[in-house]
Amino acid sequence: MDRLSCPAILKNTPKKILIANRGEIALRILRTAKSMGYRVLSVYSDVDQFHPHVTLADESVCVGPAPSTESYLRAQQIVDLAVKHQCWGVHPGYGFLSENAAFAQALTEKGIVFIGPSPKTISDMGDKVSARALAAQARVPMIPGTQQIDDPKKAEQKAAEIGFPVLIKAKAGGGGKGMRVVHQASEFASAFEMARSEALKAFGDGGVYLEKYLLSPRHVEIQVFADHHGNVATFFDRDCSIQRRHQKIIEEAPAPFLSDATKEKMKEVSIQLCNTVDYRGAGTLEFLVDQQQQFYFLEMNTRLQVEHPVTEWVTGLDLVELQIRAAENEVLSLESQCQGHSIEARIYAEDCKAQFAPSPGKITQLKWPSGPFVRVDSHIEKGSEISLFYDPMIAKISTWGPTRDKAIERMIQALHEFHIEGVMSNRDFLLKTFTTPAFATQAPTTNFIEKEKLLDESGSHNAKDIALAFATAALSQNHAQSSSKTDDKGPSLWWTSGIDW
Amino acid sequence: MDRLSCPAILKNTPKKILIANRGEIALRILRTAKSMGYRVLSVYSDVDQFHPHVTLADESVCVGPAPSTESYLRAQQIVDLAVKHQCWGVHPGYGFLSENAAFAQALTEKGIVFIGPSPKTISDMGDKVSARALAAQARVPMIPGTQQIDDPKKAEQKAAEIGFPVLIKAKAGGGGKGMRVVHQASEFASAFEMARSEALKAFGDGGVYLEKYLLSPRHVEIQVFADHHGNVATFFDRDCSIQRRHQKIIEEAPAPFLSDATKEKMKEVSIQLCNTVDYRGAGTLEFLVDQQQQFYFLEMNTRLQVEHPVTEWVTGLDLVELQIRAAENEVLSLESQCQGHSIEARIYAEDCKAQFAPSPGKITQLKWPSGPFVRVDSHIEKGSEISLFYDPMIAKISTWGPTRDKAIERMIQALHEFHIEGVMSNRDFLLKTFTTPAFATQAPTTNFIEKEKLLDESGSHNAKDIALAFATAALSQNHAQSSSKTDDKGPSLWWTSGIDW
Amino acid sequence: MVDIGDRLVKQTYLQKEISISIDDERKQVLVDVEDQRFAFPYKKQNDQLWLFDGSTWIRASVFFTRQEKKYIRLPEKEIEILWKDPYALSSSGSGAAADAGDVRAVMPGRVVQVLVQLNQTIVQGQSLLILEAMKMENEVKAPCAGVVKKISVRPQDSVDAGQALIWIDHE
Amino acid sequence: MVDIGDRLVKQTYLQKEISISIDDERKQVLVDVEDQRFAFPYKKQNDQLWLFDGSTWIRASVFFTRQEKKYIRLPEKEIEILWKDPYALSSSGSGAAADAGDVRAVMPGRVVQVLVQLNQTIVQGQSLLILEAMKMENEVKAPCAGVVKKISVRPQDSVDAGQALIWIDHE
Repeated sequence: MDRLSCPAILKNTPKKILIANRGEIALRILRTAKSMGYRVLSVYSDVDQFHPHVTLADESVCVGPAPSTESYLRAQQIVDLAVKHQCWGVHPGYGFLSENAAFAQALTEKGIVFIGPSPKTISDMGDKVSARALAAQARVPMIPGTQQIDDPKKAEQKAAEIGFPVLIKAKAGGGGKGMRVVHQASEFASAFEMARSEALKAFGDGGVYLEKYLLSPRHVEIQVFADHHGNVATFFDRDCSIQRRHQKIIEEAPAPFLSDATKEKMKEVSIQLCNTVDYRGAGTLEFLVDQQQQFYFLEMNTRLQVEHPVTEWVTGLDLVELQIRAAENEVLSLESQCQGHSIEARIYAEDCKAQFAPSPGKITQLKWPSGPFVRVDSHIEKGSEISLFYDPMIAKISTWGPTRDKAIERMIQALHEFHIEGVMSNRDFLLKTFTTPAFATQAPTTNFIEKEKLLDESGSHNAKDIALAFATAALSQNHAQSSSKTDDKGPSLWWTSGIDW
Repeated sequence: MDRLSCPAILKNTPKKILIANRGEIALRILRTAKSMGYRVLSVYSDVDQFHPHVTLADESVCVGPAPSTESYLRAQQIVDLAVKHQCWGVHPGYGFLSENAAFAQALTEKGIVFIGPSPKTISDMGDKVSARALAAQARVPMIPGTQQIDDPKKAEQKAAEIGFPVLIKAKAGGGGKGMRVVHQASEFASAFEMARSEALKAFGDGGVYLEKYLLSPRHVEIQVFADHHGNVATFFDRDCSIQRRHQKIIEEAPAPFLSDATKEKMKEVSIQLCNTVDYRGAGTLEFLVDQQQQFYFLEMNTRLQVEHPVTEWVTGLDLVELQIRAAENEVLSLESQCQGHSIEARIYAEDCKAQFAPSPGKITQLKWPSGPFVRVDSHIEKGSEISLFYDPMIAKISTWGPTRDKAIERMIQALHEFHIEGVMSNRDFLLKTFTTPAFATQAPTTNFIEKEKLLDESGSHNAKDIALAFATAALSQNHAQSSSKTDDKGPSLWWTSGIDW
Repeated sequence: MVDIGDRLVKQTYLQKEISISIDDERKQVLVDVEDQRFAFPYKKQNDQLWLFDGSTWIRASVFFTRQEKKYIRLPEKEIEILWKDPYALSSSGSGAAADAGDVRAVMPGRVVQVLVQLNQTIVQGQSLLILEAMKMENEVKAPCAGVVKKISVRPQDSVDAGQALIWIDHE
Repeated sequence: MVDIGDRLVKQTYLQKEISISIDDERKQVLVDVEDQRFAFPYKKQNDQLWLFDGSTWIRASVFFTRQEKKYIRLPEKEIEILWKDPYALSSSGSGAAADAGDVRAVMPGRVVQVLVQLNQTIVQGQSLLILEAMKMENEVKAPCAGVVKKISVRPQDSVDAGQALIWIDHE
């Protein structure tokens, strides 16, 4: 099959990219790599054996059982695989090894391209404390806070200086993991110990630091991109304020209700930081923005973000393609325009009424939305098992529109069409969020869910809906037992109880 | 649920739109109408009872058995329904009643909005002969041809004047239906009679006319749009050259390898024609373009085209939304920009190796492609029955890219991911077309399929692929009989034959 | 209240009394919510259940079940209901049985089939036997996990309301 | 050629001889295409068949079947093959049976079950009886539509290659 002009061909054998990830992002990377003409080698854990990132790949190798630490996190084994299979490059996706400097270093030493920034940048920015230092050096506004603090006593003193509420954050944490809010001095000591042990368990590094905790701030981030020839650009901003348990569930681009002046400043400081660290590839600077639109540096992710589709919608760019071409040492023209508005909703297999506890299980029915300016990123299909080994995110639904209102309307229609059986999902919760009047008219904030009481028992249902619900329950109870699989036969088995004799 | 500002609310009860169509276009219209806040009433034939345009509608009414003439084509009954259910408007989609002037007239008389041009324009442009007259009046370049001709003798004489090969076209035909090529004078008489009887059967109107038949021309069309206040615009061009049996299978926007000068002239004459007939709503002027980029008027479709998604991709517009807002008498600002390139492939349930004969049946497995800049318009799902009552088109897959090459690469990857079982489809044929070198480098023409020998037996398969195929056949033969439905049990039943005793 | 046929199921929803009955012949479900009565035609096709809600056919699906909680998805909303399953006299239930493991017939009927053997370990909710009562076959499910210690009926036996069927040792 | 197990199937593809055999224990399919031998591990999961093609697991699916033609979809191409079904001695086939309706055993085996009655009308391809040969049960399918006029065997009978089983009147 003759490929169009593209760098993927080396002495007419296609170069091979190893995808060191799973789920929707592995499929996302595979789609771009294959359409650019690269051969794809996917690694998988045994429970992921028939996932699309394996069955659509050119080659695949099982790297271990389900637990991440015994499969997707086995850095050395994956490096050896990349060498053994003569891979040109490795794409780490997000999470897992994507911000593991040692992994990037090991690959580089074997002459294999790590599709991402340099190992040094990864370690500098991966360590929350050194990242803050570099950001400060690049004159990026900082939240009052401390370097890594180990001595509880000194920590308590610093906390008082900063003023409560104060945040205890894991040095190696990120993505909403490894952080703990302390509202009063009395709770500080115990919270400090717990935060350290959690950090050690989750990230293998118990180091923590303190930070001022802003009340209902907004979470806005800037997408940055740089090639290996000093060209740096930002691909506009994203708002990721709406979160549950500190994890993003709704993201949009551009950030709504934010002045151009603020955005311009954010862009400036982001480019400054990139130049300071000679940044390469895709990255994201995350900021907290207060009511006065003052913004403070939160952290820098030296990888592709889960929410990158909203930026692709408004710019027409393929960020994975740019990552690969940057890694190919191409000089990239990084101009882009931001047009219209895009929103992404993360679909989680979880029970929103039970503190968003994951809801594992086998998917027995699945219908995806589609149509104009609707995009679905997902690796699951009817019959897939959702296990507790991995993050319970099963899909991202994103929409675009010429205006924010249009993007919202399309998202609501898409969520109405989305149907899943076999696991609980946050579909209804997302619908409530998008249809709350405040969502369309006010800037989202990190406490939007509490403020809008989205978790309170929704209003009472009307009699007809209740009747429909019980009719459905009765029929499916019956349908499940009626042995006959043929269509259209009436129910043969039927429960009887509470008969008035 | 509070709706955003939109015209859909009248004295705070949502206006109702009746969708007089089925399949993917009915779902397409429902998606936009619902996201704009309208209530949707869908009509359906009994075989379509559980199609998404019914189950996602607010209301639905069965209008008859499967045959179109007894259901979707029963104009009067649908008008009565629209009145009975106090519908604000009716959207006809494409095909069926979309170019039936009497239907539009009947609705207008009942005070119900026909979402489309005026009945007069529909009948003027629907009749190929009067359409040509109006186009000539608007100084649109015409192919040498005749008005309606009934007398076979005169027709034969005219054919000789125009010169063979000559086309006999049904007055009320369109969409590649009701046309017959005659290569020599000797064949003319019989062909003339057959064309008339076919036209009568298909369109209820036996009138035919003659037209010069261009050799391997290109088929380029201009999307026009006008509101009810005299604002007229074109939303760029589309190439629909690649056809089988005179029906389009691949369309793209903008038309590749076509000079700006030619496009500019086409745009000009299109606007002239719209002004001549005081056109309203969405429409398409179809042209034949010869090797010297001379273009000739072919016909005007006074409706939304099947291939409208490619125009939506490159402009960011929602053409169904614009149709509804035009019908709401809104003053529309019709500026738009054409950005990047988009390609659409029509997926047909057909056997390409048997002259594209339709392949009806029950769909037993279905996987849709997805990801960045990939869109699927389809009404079918696993378990759907593809019947012979309707057009065998089961889906449209469209992609966008910053360049034509990128759009092609994404289409190839999407087609690789598309999987369907239970019916034959043109997937493999489409893949051959898109991966033929000529597709990426030359302008498509209406004889592209013959020229590139796409129907010839594809090259021989290598031994491994043959082995995989027979392994699959053996296993599925076995898998189908092995009664046990549990996973992972080895095969228990197995054919034996031709044993060497 | 007019008796809407002999197969009436009573449930409750937020203290509201709900009664449901499926009418096989006319293929519709009758539901009374307090004083309002609804009749929804239904059809099973393509391995899915469809209900006519008065304006259009909707997909009727229980998308998740946890013990007695059933989660139902309607076109634009989801509803969680409690669905009392009369035969599973859950140990905490107020069933007449003195001991949770003592499974008795709820009404007169005929034993169609016994699905378990002596000393077989069973899980809660597992089907134990099929009772045919008033022209319908119903699976009797285990109210608790344990080991089948006594089976006091054989296929074709007719049984009376309250008559002992199976005894499960669940210590 | 080394005998690769007792359940070998011979087919042809464009005059090339193909032989296939499924190895239950090691759960792999062995396929000889002319002189090349391929071994593909297989697995059935989620109601789908998967084959390891030497580099990755691919979905193995026959997406359409028409009489003896099977259409197979591989990751990036589709292949059409002819699959001779030995038991359906199609009337036009060169089978030994003088008359199409005369269904005989192809090899020695044991009648497990007779699936049709006398005077029952049957369609082509319908399963008539189950023969057990060499530890495998195979359904014998009707070579043509018609009415079952003679059944010359009963369950548990052992039969010889060529022995008459059923006679279908297909005038």
